[in-house]
Amino acid sequence: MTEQTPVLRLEGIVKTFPGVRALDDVSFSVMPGEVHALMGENGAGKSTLMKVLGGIHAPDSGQIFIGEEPVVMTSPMQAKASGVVFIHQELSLADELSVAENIFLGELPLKGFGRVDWKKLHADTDAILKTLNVGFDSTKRVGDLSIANQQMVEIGRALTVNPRAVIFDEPTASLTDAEKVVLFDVIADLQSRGVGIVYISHRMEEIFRITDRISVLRDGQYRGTLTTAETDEEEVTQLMIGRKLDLSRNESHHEMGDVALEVRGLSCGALYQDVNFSVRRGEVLGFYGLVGAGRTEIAETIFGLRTPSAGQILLDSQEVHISSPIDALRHGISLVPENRKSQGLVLGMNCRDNMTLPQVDDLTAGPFVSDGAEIAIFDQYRDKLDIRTPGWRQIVGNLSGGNQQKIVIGKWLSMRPEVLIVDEPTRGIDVGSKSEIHNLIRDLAAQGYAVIVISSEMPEVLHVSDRIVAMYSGRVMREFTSEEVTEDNLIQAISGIAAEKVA
Amino acid sequence: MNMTTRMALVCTTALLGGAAAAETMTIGITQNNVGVDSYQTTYEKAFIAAAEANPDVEAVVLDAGGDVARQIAQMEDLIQRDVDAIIIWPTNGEAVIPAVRKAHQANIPVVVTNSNIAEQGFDFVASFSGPDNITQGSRAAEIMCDRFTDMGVEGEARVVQISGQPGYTTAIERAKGFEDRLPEVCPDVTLVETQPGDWSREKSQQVMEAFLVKYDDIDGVYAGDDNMGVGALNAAKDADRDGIVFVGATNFAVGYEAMADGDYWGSIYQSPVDDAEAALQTAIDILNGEDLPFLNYFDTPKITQENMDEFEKPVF
Amino acid sequence: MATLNRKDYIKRSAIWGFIVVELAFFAIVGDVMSVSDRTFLSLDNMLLLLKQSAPIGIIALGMTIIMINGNIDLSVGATFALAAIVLLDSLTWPFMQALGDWAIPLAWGFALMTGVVLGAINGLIVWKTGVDAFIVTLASMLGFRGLVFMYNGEQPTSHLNWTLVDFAEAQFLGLHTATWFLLGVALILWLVMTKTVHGRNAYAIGNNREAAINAGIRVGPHFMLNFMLIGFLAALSAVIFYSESGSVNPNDGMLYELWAITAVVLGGTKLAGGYGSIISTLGGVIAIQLLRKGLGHIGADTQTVNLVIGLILIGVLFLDRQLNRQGKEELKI
Amino acid sequence: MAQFNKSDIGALLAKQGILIAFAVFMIGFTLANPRFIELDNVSGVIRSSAILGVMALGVTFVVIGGNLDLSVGSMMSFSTIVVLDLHDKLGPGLAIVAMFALTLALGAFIGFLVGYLKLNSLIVTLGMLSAIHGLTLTWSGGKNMDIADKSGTWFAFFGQARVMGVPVPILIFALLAVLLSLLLAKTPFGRKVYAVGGNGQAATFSGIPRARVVFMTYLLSAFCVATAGLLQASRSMGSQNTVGQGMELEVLAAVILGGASLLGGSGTVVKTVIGVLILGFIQSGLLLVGLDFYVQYIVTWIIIILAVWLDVAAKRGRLWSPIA
Repeated sequence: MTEQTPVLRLEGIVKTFPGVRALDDVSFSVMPGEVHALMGENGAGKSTLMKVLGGIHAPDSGQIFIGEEPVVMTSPMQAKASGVVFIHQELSLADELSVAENIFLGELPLKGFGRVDWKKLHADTDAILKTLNVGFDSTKRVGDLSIANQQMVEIGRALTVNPRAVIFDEPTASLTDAEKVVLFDVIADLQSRGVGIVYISHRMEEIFRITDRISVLRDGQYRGTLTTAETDEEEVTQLMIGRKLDLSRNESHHEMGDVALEVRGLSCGALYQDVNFSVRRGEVLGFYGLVGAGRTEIAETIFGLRTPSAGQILLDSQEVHISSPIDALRHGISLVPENRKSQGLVLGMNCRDNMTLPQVDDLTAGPFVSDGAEIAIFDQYRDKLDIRTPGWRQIVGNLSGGNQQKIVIGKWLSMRPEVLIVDEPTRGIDVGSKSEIHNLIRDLAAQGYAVIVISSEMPEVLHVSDRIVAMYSGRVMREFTSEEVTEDNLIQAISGIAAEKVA
Repeated sequence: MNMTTRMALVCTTALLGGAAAAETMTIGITQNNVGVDSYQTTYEKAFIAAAEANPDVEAVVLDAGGDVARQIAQMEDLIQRDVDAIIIWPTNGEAVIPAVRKAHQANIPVVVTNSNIAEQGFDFVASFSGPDNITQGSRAAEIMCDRFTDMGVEGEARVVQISGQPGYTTAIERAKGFEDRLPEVCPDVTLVETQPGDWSREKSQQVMEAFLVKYDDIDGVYAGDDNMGVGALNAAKDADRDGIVFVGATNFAVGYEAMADGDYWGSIYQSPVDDAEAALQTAIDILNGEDLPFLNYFDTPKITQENMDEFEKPVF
Repeated sequence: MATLNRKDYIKRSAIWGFIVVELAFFAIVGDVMSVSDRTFLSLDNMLLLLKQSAPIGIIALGMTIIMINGNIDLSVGATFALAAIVLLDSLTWPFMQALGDWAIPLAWGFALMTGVVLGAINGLIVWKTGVDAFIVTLASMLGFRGLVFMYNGEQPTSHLNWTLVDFAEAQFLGLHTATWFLLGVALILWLVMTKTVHGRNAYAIGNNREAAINAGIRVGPHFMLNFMLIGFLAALSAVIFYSESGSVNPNDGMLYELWAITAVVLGGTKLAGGYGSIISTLGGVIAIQLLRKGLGHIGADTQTVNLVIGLILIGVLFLDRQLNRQGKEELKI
Repeated sequence: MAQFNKSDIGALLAKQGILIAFAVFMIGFTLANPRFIELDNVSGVIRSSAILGVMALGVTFVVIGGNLDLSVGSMMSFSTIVVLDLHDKLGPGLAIVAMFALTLALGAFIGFLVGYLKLNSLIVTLGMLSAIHGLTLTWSGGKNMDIADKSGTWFAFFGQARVMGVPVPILIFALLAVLLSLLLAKTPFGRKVYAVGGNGQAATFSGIPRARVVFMTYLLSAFCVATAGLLQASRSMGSQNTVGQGMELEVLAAVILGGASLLGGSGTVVKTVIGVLILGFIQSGLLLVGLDFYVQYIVTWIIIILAVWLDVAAKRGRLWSPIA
């Protein structure tokens, strides 16, 4: 393998943004027929590196080679033309158009008078769909496809050229296990044709299943490349976070009070069914499961954003009807939402105003919002959460992701809720802040709050929870106490294996 | 179906229709823009009332909403519905000529009302019924000149004009009548500026405000109708500028009241009821085969503070 | 093209259903209330309906493409007026008069060129400045109207040419000249939107502009081309209409943009872009003209027409939303 | 000493561009005709801008909340006609109350459709533009409305009187501007309007009743329209049915010129007032230097494009659009 020329090689890439060195001398190469994992925590520089590769950002220095040719990337199109194709995590499809039109978007085959050559288009598309082994045809409207099938269309796009390197960015985020198998077959097929694959993912299990080598970025710097067969999760993780992975259980214990929130037989159409759980004051209840397992939807229901089709929600043993977030707030329920940019923040507003938004009605002096009261709250949570911002006037959109997330958390903590639901509390947050937030969650519980933490990161769930609810496909599979939980039984529960055992 | 056979068909049906007209005649009207001002609304009501009062007449009343395209479509509709006569209040004196010709070719007599069409179309029109707007403009010039003479400022007076909606025949003709006549009767009076007030009191008030700032010395204002004249008067009152002679046209109730109050000097008395009744009568006369002058003007006399007692207060 | 699901079929045929309801209503009510002996549903009347739909219709067809792109054009009314002025004024130029009737096609050319240039100005600004098309065309609606007044003050521009009028009034196979143009434009645009790369790209851009840009579709020039197209169509509409009427007021064409948008929305095109069809817009145009004509036929007055058209527009929007609603599980945001 | 580099100047231009443009215009017109800056003219311009301005204040809330209101012109005609008609029937006091109630009802209807039913505001208000015009004509029967006894009523106060030498319309405009500016900038409601327009979903997640906030912006807009109608009616004591026709676009132009983004979430009352004054002074200035009224259209065209262009250029950090 070493004698071969890499299909794609990046050398000494440096990219700085005002005040940040996003990529610091990163080098990286992919061999033909190799699946090369690119790993790193959020904010480690993976996406910036991909943007440099796709010509969206020009590097300050460094070079990109395809085969032995040095190239300057100017646009995703040009990258594709040179044989480097991206499959994005966020789908970029046109819903109203057919599968074929989407796959050949921007390169529809022409015949005279600017007409589309439908015959060729559909023939070519069918050929691609055949290699992808999917069950829909080229005339299907993309908006009518499932998310997984849309992902397949996205992959199909990469195959309209003879790619030399294909970059997959979190491709399995929304796929079922069966669909994953199809995807891995596609990857294997590409591999066998000598295509180099860059595989960006956080999922260790997949990484160890399909990749040949693993390269790790941390804080914009290249930290080394490991051969998959010769390493293990722990080593990779250590390289990623710079220290040993803390898989410790929660060990702090404190007095627990009465049940603050109880959910009985809660269902919401096809999203989740017959969910039962309760959380006490002073307790942290973890929800663990894959994306799409129904965890977020349960939280949204409790917060009044979805109407349940059956079941009860009880606060302090009293049944309550929560039909809007306003009701939820009145009952002392707070929700830190999953997606901070679209649900958590008004990006064009300043830090303080974002943080005090839910309680702005109460922070008044006479008819006006009281500057003093607002700034007091902001200052308190800025210090508590170590939010780094030049001042409260800073527009939130200009902050880093981690600081933005802290503003959202601060917003909900400052509501001093009875029940705090946190959906993916540390997504996109640096390691230091992560443990701060974990401690904070524990602290809140110690102060007598009931906390629900929804997370896709096992260490996080293990670390903060007193009890863990494992969900799979809209159902609660099992409940663990922090004493009885093990990584194995947790993984089994959320992948549906436990269900078969139980049944 | 080619054009000739179609035409033949249309002619036959028109003849049949003509025979039926002995009992009832169907008269269609397409108005310019009902609702834009009281004159047109009062006209429409008067027209409907007059038609209802006459047992031999069935009226089809349409309104073009000020849009030429819609008016042409309405002409076509009326031709298609094979009415016995069409009365049109043109939105544009030239643009409707081909549509009028179409009616003419379909043997439907066309009466133009209120505001005439351009000369090229005269061949296709049975009669024009309405005020003589050029004469109205001239008369306004005379009213103003007489007043200046009485005041002794005819040698140096400065006048501004606020004209009607640009492009409408009535506005053009009144302005032309005024501008042509003024130097004839008062050669030393200068018309310093003309701006359109779009038949709108508010717009006119704004235009006048600008005039008042721009010119220290304004002795007279000619407005294309009283609605605009009163707007200008309001602007002058706000700015505390006295001694300006306001002359308008189409005496509205507001103008009449302002005259009674002594703020407004004169206007031209033109009743929409007369206008509507004259138009309907013209159409009926034509259908009855009577001989009419081509330009069937109804008289629109001068009205000033001096002779206003002779006139009833307008109802609009 | 994508295969349709059933909901799409319902949505696409809704406008024709509405037209049938209108026809039935006016035919029945019209017989009772109208003073005319002619029935509303006669062939001649329906042919006339098509002809009368043409001025707004041709513009609305172009507006469909602009709106599928996710843009909007508020300046079409002013473009319409300016093209009309160029058409009629150019016929009076000395060298044009020397050409006799050959001046006519030349005058048409000048007018259409005017439309294309005005459209190009809009398109270029949208492309190069990145300012939203709504604002760009709102401003140029004022600006172009200013140019209209600049051309000939506040006076109407007139030139009555009977050859021109006869052409515009002619009927071929029973259809008026304007109808032929309306149907021709509809056919061509339908082909463009369903069969050509440009048309398919228009949908892609409206659906997901980011994806289209990433896929290498040159969105800027694409926009500009479409603005030139709608400029051309606004001018074409003016050419057809003013060939027949021979005189243009500087205020002509005002509010045409609103009528065109109304027709497009009635036809089901989404304001957000990415969805819509030329044929449905044709339906929308016919539905509005039918409503106007029908209400006139049964003797309704101006205020009723305004009220009904306004409320129908809102009603259509409401129905569309109900059709697009997801189940009860929907997130309440 | 402060140092400026190119980007500072660019940022300053973008941020205060509209004020700078305003200053340039004022100086230019004054040089061309000194009368322009005289108190009479200035007060005259502000007074004739007051009606447009009052409407623009309300629309500012709607636009910041992320919606459009194209029905304000048509609604203003309605208010004017209604209050004039009722004046002689109910007396001035009751007439004003009834007119405000009816106009607010229209605003509530639009607010219900856009806020609670979540229908697209452009189309809803376009439809209402036409429907309200129909309503006005039905109310008046198409007739001009005039107050019979123009001198015997205190109704003229709002449009024609002066208090301490200042025309009442200016006072009302200024008072509303101050109040609404406080409402928008300083109160919880104002904050919610920004949040709903800036990111409606995040606002919902923050427990802000989005539908109610949008509803309230339309109610506020209707209140401003009713006030404008009152000023209009009182000023002329009589009116045509079409008095507000076309004003919706002028109002929108003023709001956009003031820098509010049509996407919502940005803009201020003060900036809108500046936008209104710019339009008013351009109109007056051009008339004073003897240019025809239509030059104003062309100038407005260019100014709006430049103002908005500068604004978006500052936000994206580059002058030309990155679209290929």
